[in-house]
Amino acid sequence: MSVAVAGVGESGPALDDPRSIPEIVLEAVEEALQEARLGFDSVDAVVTASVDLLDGLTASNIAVTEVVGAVLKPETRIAADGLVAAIHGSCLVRAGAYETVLVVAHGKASLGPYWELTSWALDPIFLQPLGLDFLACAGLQARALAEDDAAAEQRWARIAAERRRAAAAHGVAPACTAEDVLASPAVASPLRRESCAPLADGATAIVLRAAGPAEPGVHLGGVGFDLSPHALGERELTEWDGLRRAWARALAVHGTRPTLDVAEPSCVFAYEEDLFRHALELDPGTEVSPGGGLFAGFVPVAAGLSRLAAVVRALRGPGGLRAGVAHGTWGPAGQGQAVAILEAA
Amino acid sequence: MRADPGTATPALSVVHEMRLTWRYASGTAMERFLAGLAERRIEALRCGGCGRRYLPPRPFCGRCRLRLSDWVPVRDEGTLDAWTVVHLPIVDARTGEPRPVPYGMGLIRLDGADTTLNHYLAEADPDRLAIGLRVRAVWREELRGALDDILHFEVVP
Amino acid sequence: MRRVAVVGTGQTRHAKAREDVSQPELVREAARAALEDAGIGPAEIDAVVLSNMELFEGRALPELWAGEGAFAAGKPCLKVATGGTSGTSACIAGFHLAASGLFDVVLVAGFEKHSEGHTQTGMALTDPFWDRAVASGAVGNFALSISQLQAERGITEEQAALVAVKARRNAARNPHAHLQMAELTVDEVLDSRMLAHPVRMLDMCPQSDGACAIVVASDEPARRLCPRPAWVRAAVTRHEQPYLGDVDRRLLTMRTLRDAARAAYDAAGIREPLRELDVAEIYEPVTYAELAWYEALGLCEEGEAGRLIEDGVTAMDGELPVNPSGGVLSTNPVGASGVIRVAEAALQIHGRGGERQVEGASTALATGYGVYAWSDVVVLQAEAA
Amino acid sequence: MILEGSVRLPFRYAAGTTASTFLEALRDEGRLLGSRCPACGTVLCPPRLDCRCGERATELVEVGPAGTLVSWTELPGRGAYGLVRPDGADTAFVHRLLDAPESLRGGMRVHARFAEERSGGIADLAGFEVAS
Repeated sequence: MSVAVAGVGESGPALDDPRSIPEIVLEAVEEALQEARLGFDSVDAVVTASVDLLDGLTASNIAVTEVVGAVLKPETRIAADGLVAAIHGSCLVRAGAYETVLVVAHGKASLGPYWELTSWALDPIFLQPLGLDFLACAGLQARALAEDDAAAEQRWARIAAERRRAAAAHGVAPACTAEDVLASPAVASPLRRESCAPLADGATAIVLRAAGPAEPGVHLGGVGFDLSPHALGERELTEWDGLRRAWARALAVHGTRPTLDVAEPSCVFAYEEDLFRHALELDPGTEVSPGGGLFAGFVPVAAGLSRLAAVVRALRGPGGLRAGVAHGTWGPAGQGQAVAILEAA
Repeated sequence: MRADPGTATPALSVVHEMRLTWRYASGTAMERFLAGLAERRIEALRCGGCGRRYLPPRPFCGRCRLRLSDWVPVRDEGTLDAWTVVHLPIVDARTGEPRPVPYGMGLIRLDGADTTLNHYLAEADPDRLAIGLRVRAVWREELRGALDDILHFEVVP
Repeated sequence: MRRVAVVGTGQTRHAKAREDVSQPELVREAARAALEDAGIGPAEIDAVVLSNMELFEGRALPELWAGEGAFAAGKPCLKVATGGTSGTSACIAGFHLAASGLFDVVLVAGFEKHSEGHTQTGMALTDPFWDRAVASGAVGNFALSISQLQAERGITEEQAALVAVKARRNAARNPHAHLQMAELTVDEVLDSRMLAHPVRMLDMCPQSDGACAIVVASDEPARRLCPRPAWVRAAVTRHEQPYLGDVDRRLLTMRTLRDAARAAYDAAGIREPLRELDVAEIYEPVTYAELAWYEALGLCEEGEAGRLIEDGVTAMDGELPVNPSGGVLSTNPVGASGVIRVAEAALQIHGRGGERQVEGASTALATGYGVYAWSDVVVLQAEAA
Repeated sequence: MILEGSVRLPFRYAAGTTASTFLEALRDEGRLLGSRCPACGTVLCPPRLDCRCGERATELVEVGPAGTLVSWTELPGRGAYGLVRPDGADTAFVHRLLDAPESLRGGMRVHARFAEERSGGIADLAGFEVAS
């Protein structure tokens, strides 16, 4: 038995979307169901992803229960990156518990001071009192990489500029050059303003269905996720070890190592692409973030699920692509990692 | 030197005060509802499927899984559907202050709505409260377009 | 769903404040106990599911810091949170992970440290346009619904007090329980402080610091690890509309619990729950709720719940002992409370209940409840399907 | 419409016995402690009750006050942070760096500076400065 992605829907990414969370989510859900040619009644279970403190709401899935069609149905609410919700959704199907599962993630960076809020995710005894947040942690990780690699900052600037150029048409930020990136102010040295993906609002929904292995469409194959130790000092900072472990699990589940035509990493910072390529031992032939990835707009929590949607669209496109990989991450300096292989059948 | 949990040494703790502000979007349905309150007008959204008239108005009926757009007027008078008299007050997250006790609370089914509104009651004597009592809104003098434009509900004599 | 079973359980000492341990250390205490009970080491865990209500402790993504307590470092870990059902939903998520074929052994751990937050913080961030200006709080919400239960079912304060007495006396035989009151009387309950009419202090659950963990295993490892696995025969979740005033969010009707129970009994082949269940661990945050749940769970006809408690049907020596552990009324670390329900139900089937063991229990019910909006129902059995 | 909604909520986090012992040594004696795991020998700083390998790491040993800078970053208006591995410890931890960022580079030797007034928190260690 296999798990097919029957539909994807997306709202955003948008800068400062004036709509409420249910309004944004409903748009994504309706699009995903429409694409899957399914009504709400065909959905057996729902998996949602949201984080209370980012939404400023207790049990923030309450806000979306109606618009995801979960009333009087099973809903699992995962507080992590949306790709983990998709992986959990695929487990519901693999377990034989449900045939059709809707997975929905939303994020609204315009709601609150995102980076400040992330300080509330850090160890309150040893890290939070120092005023640290995920941005500072990313700076420490990037510096550790740049310390042994004189060309790193130039390379990251080129990556950021390339992603921004690809995203300019549909993203929330204009294109810029590598020189612009290097000239932009440091936000957490060596990270510069323009080498970071712009924060945005949005939602992504996908429909997963039990399918025969040869059934035409895009299938969600091997999946893996992982949580590293919390303290940066207890990790190999210049690696995404957690992604390496998650990827090994995904390959084990998948059975074979597919030739990847496209990769959609959740890179909020240009330097993370180095870590991503390294952890997956990515072939140079794999196209990375053809649409600019998160540089079109980084929607917290929904980011990983939006990457999955991007891979599905690429595999369905006219290019005849066969396989791709979607990636999600959450926590300081990539503490949480998730990865999923998608294949066109 | 050893450290074991449960030993007599009092453990230390770290204090953090959360002072955060979020910019919440109302959505168009709630925006219209709140604008109505500023003019002492209450409106509900009616579902074309089940016919339920929803308060608060929302974009979507979770039961019928249909979008909502049919506005219906609701009176500021209704029936007490449930009640209590609170002695342990909730702390208002906006101010950090508790409300003076005791105070009455009710679920009020306003005439013209099918869901109930939770709100304060002017009456705080348990012996004078009962399900089925008729109650009406007591409005603030200067309306601001928020749910506390209604100060509380009083029992209709 | 493929076969999965609970093969080990562990919990902390629950108390008003566990200042001797940090959050990860508290979780570790329960996780270690669960692994010891299952007879496995951390290396044998394939995935971890965590349950915790973020805003009770003011943490975003609490698994990042506290997950290491559950041996999650270097493993797949996800966090589930839906109010009171967080723990049961995390267990159900763990069942699904183990049934997916991707993971053989899954550790589910729930925790809460209420002492680290403000009493009402968890409830403070409700809908800013609707509830926040006129919030009634957890106790107030229960009290409102209870006024309907009293009016329509004739439930009395004395009947509710009997639930409080049963819970705290049972808790006295549970070494982990927070409130242990072996001598509690109905009069003491009725004399306790009024919180929100008619709910008194001793009608309500406490706020506890504590953690609980279970080890879930798929078919083969379950048989290998446990002489008497608690097989999952049904695991059902139902969610509701979002607002307190929405139609079926009432103790009286509690549509989600009724629906979930019916679906669970169907899956487990149970026709007469009162007769066929040997023990139940239900999520009763307030005495009156337990009486309402008797009806919603089909243990009695409508209007008969008061008689059930008066006749001792749900007492330790009754036909269906309900909450031998002392229930949520005696121990309530919210993120753990649902895990405790499943753990206690499994413990009964494992036959490791000590002084609170129901002799020969082979079919056990566990439920989760959250703000009238969410219900979970789990049926565990000594026999695999 | 957009509504600005604020909260003011207090939280108090228990450090637990192990971290408290570390913080007390920091406050009362100006010393840095780590915990040594009896099974795998790893010395963790700050100390933790439970080692990564699953064993209890209850033996406390003194580490630092000198150490090695592993990485660092500077945030505008917020100063510099460094990841420092104290001598005698196998792990590094993040704290403030007290020197100008221009002078910093990975691998350099740094030294703990303790706060003049100490109250039992991680800020009792004022940060690290470049060793002279």
